[in-house]
Amino acid sequence: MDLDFTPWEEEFRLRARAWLAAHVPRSPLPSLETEEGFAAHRAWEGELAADRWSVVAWPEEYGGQGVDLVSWLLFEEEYYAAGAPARVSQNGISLLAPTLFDHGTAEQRARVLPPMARGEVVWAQAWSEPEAGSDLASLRATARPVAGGWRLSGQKTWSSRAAFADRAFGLFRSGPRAERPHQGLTYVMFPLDAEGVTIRPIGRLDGKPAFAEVFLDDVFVPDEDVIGAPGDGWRIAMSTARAERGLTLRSPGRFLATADRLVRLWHAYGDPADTALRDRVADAVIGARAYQLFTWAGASRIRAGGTLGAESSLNKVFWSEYDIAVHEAALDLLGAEGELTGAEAGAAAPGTEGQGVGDRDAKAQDRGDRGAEGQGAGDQGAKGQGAEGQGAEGQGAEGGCGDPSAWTEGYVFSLAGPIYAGTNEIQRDIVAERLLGLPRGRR
Amino acid sequence: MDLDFTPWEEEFRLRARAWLAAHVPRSPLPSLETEEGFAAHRAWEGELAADRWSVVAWPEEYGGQGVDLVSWLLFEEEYYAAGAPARVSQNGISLLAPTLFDHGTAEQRARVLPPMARGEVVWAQAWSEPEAGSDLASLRATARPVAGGWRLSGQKTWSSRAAFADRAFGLFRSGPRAERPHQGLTYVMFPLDAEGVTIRPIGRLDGKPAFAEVFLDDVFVPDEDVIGAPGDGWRIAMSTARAERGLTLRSPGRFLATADRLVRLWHAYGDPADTALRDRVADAVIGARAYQLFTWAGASRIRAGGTLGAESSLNKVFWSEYDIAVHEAALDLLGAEGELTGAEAGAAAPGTEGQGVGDRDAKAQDRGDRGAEGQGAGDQGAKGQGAEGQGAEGQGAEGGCGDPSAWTEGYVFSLAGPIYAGTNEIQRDIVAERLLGLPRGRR
Amino acid sequence: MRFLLDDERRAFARSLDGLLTAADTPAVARAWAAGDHAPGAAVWRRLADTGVFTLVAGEEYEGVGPLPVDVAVAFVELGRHAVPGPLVETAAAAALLTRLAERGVTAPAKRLLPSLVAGETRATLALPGTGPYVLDADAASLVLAVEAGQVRLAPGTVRVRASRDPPRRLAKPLPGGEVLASGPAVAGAARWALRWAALATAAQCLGVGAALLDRTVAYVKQRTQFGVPVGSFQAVKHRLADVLVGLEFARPLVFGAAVTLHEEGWGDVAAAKVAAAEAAYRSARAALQLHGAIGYSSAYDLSLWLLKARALRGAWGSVSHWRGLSLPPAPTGSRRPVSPGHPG
Amino acid sequence: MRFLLDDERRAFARSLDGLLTAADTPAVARAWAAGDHAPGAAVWRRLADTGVFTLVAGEEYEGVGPLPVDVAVAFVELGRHAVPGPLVETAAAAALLTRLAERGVTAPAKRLLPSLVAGETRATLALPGTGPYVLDADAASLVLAVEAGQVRLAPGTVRVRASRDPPRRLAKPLPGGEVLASGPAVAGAARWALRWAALATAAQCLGVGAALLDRTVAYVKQRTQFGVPVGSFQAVKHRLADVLVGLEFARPLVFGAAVTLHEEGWGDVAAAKVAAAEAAYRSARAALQLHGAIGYSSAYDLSLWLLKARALRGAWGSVSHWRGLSLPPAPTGSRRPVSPGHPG
Repeated sequence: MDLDFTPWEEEFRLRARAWLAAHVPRSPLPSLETEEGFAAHRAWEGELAADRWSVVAWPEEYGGQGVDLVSWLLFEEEYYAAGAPARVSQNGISLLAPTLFDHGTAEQRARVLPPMARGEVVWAQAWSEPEAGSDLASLRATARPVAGGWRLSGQKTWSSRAAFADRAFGLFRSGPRAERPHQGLTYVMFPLDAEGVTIRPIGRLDGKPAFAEVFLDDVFVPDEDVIGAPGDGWRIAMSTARAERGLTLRSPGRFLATADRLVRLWHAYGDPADTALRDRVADAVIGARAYQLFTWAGASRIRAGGTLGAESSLNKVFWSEYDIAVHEAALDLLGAEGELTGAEAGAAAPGTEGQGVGDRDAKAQDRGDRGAEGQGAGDQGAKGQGAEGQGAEGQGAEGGCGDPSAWTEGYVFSLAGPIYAGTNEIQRDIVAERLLGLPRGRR
Repeated sequence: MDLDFTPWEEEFRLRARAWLAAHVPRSPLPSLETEEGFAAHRAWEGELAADRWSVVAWPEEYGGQGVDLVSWLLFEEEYYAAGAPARVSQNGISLLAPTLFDHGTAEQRARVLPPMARGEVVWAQAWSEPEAGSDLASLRATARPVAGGWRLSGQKTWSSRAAFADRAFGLFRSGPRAERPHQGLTYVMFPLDAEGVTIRPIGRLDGKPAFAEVFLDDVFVPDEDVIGAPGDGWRIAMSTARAERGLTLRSPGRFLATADRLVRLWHAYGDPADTALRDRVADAVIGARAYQLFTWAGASRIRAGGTLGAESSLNKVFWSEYDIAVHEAALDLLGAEGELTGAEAGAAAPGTEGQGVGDRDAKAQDRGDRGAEGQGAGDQGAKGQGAEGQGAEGQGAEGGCGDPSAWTEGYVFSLAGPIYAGTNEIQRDIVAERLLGLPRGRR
Repeated sequence: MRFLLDDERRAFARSLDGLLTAADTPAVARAWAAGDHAPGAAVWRRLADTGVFTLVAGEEYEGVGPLPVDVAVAFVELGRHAVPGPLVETAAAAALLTRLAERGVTAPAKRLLPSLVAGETRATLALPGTGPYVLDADAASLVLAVEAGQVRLAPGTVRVRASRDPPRRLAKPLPGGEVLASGPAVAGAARWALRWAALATAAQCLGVGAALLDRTVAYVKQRTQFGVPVGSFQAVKHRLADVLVGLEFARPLVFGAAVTLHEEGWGDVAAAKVAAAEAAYRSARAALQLHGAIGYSSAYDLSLWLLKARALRGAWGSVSHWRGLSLPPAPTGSRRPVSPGHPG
Repeated sequence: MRFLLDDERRAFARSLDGLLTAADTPAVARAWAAGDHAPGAAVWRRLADTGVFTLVAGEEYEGVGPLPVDVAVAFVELGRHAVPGPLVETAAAAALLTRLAERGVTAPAKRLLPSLVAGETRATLALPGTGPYVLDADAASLVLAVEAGQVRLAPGTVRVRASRDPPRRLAKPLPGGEVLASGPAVAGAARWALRWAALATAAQCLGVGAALLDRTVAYVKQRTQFGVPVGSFQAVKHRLADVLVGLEFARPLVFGAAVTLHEEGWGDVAAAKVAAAEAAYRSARAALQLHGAIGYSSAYDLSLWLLKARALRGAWGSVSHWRGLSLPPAPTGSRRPVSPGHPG
């Protein structure tokens, strides 16, 4: 039992670190949830891809470096530690690509993966429907067989990235509801700019259009964009990469970086005597380390030929609650500043002077306002974090740990954690039934 | 809306305070869970009764002062503030007596209540059976009709006080299980010294025999000891004094006194800079005040002719979790001392000198050991608290807030709170279904 | 002892509830967030008609106060309807001016209180020790800053900044401006204003928490998953039961603090602030989780209460700050140097 | 990187599990609590045969150590079976003597270590900063007290006192006695001993928590109420799921701390201590609640683990103390005078 990495792995880590140090933008990119920001993040994917850093764990033929899970985790630690931008291609890379590796054809992989790796085609996920959140068996949108392909109709919702993405993937009902209600679903990739597709953005809690509703009215999709056998979509979606999904949905690098920022915030602004807050900062450090080591243990098991299965539900419950607790601690540490978005309020206020003029407390102002001032007025300070994105907080050397807007945005984002990718209620049911062997009950 | 008491109420409070100041034993009584301690607590009931303080809210004819709920609550505040002994008659006074007032005959009241008020007859409750904890519908012990009365057979368990009490009350199946499974139960009072009764004490978590198993083998009970109509026992048990039960099962005086002791402990030993603990002490103070005011609101509603109903489930969840949290805070505040029972270990230790000799740290010793030393060796320092008792912690002027044994015993006792008198799981179901109107489901 | 709202106060609450329901306060809050204060001003006028702004000041200044219980009743409803604007601040400003007058500094009260009481003026203020920002200065005609033993009429604020709760805007008062009061009366008046601010905020939290619970209960009753109402799952039921426990035990603290507001000591008002803030926040967390994705959408009105619960939790000082105030002070000489559990 | 127990360690765990199951450790713990140490001594001898006591000291003293991962493996099993006695203390004493020897003070190690390593001597000890008591002095032939730069062989203890966890007995070492070591090596050796004590206690907590969970899962599967297994209620399932989350994320911290025990800094061992202690205690609270009254009975073996989880939570320093140690130290000059949220 050890935590030692091979010389090659150590060298890989240092190569990643060096590349990131040279390439990560010095100022945060504009928000991923704006057209401009989406384009900037897409360009960043291209920059990553140019040196084969966008999908390091993929085979070289698709643009990767062919490294294994352990090296990917090391890359992720470096990526977040460097404060690099959010990954606009996350949906495609972490959800669609593993499915193609397991169930796609060679033709599909060759056609879909390279442009995904370069950020040329950005993918949205389209799992949910208005009446089907946790309960995928009640999906209603349909795929109707026609000559040479399928016609899609119905409504998807909470489709992350769909406001600006190129294509999407999801499940469609292609047959009657069978005895087992998950049967009769087909896994389809479809264009978001085709005739019959209407996109209506949905603002998340802070108003940013991180999701969209997608209306499909007889949208044609050729047979080549169906993954696996028609009617087999649910099994394909569920089985894909289960072995690694629990370890890769949220990499520990993200939380290690967040905990590190919190520790710096604590050391910079915390009252050393305030043990109530200190204990929460400590829990952030402890939790990030636990998550890292839990992941190393899982990766070791996979390396040794094992699988994870229902343990990814433990993982989901842990990181989603952890993420909220860390951000709550940061907001409490920031005090009154922990309410700010970093933006100016929209309307000019009567009796209000211009920026910074006459500020009686320049020092406090400097601390509190750094984020907003560094990023200009308006909404630009927002770091892109789609509800299923894995983006870093854009907290490089200049962002600093004390920028309240990054913490308040991270807080809003963290609140989605226990809801998506299977609510924590469902995850706890799974833990109890599959790991503890408790009887199913009717819940 | 006010919190002002009438001159009569204020005077009543002062009378109670004066009487208690003059009568509360200066040293804690021996543990209620020993024969000697049981006798001492019984004598204390007699002392209370002699001046009509044992059951102030009962009519004068049964030994009370005929005061209303508000005055009773004032009495309770004074009782706990004075650090008076646990009430060995609690089961009778708070569970059986209200039933007799609502459903008993005049003859039963006249026969049963006065000796209960004087502590001459001490009652145990006998609700639970091995297979029937929360689920009273599955009770199995039977009452078989015979000439002039009934024959009881079966087993009761978790019968608090039964190790030393005189009589007990409970529900017995007197008819077949009807469509509604709670039907066919009869409410019976029975002797614990009769032929066919076997008592087997059960040690609670700390080993004290606070409960017993009661085995009944064809025990005769005359008709006069059945309360209400045969077969109607469940309704009687459930309906009794529901209006007040939520307010009287645990009086706020108990928690106000505990919070006050914790504050004194904090002021005496806490590190003012330790905000983590300070916040928990504050929550103890806030919670006790909340419970007090919640109770005053309930009492006001009852005075105005209202009822409480399912709100007593809110109450149960609140005080039982509060009680544990307060004791956990105290144990954490006490540090290493928070593990001690106050007793010497049973066996003499090789290489161990006698009491206090050569103690290099007399000051710390004095603080930590005060409880044990003040109370002599052995188990005597234990304050009697049956699992359903409402006893004060015996923390009068001398007990002091810093006696670890009282806190560790209180902690053990508090752990039973979320379990008995309807588990908190059941209570939350009730809150959700009856107060929030959520659908029943299968749980 | 009658620790129950009387019929008159219940009727007052009902009338506010009716008025605010009719006013479509979610739309008002969204307009306010977008910088359009006109609908909010209209609500403000209707509130003035009910006498909400008369409850703090006494008769000398056209008020009917001090009536802290009525203030608590009103702010529960204002929270329940997510009404935007410097409502707490206007009440606290009235308390500040009133107490200054009671301590002999009458000029500011004479000049400013009547229009506050009439609902014609919106005020905002910053008090010592509870953070540098004033709320909604862009919608207030009176910006009071209390510091260094002075009450100032601030000449404006440093730029106005957005809160995560969109209808709230925060700004630091500019230095300078007219000194309205100074001297020994100021500190006591500031404390008196803070008591009212904390009480009103606690009541507002209670209303926010109750609205979140009500909406969530309604939602989980009608939303089905796996063929049954979400509200029939025991985990959902228990979480909402715990929310109700929190709110129902915060409620008596809020009204208890109102009853004892005039007494010495911070205990009751601090307890109310802590318990109501925590209960509302717990309600918000449960509401979001049990709504699922729809609750996370800014277009859905739930978001108005969700974000407000977080913002109010820290308004007028953190919960930890108020926990500290909730403790009775140490008797002198009682403290020993170390905990008994640590090596002495 | 292979952060998995290898087959040999798994076999070691299994053999300990088998040995301790056969030894009927609940009965052993009850006897120990009653002052009868004979059955415990027998278990101790069998443990010695498996090499448990050889894992800390190195070959110079008949040991095979330092093998912190193996110690963690062993103490998980010792906790799982609620084995009584100064096991952690004996391991920590071995670490203390070993490190003294490594720093040049070899006499105490030469004299005392071989019999510790052979399992012939039970030791107990008190270290600076973690409370005044030693565990089970009445069952130990070696009472070490480390304080004021000295390691003393205490001549005994002040009277032995009962813990709420009945097999544990606490006593303060008497002053005086032979000074085994003094000088600069002592402080470092005490820190080294404390690392091992914390690691072993964390592992023990993990075992205690796992045993509580296992027993509770088994109980709620067979216990029925309202006609169904208690374990089919969603509230029960979710509570136990949360217990499992706690334990499964504490586990890698415990083994991670073992892997890095020799490195600088307290972070990993502190994280392990905090997480394992909290997870075990949460497991205990759930176990008691879900067993109901039967769990509250001292005759039922569950009580042995329940009370131990609480006692171990505070052993060798409070969780708050260890939380403080888990934080990386502040870089010099990084601290600003006030929080950004407070008026500067």
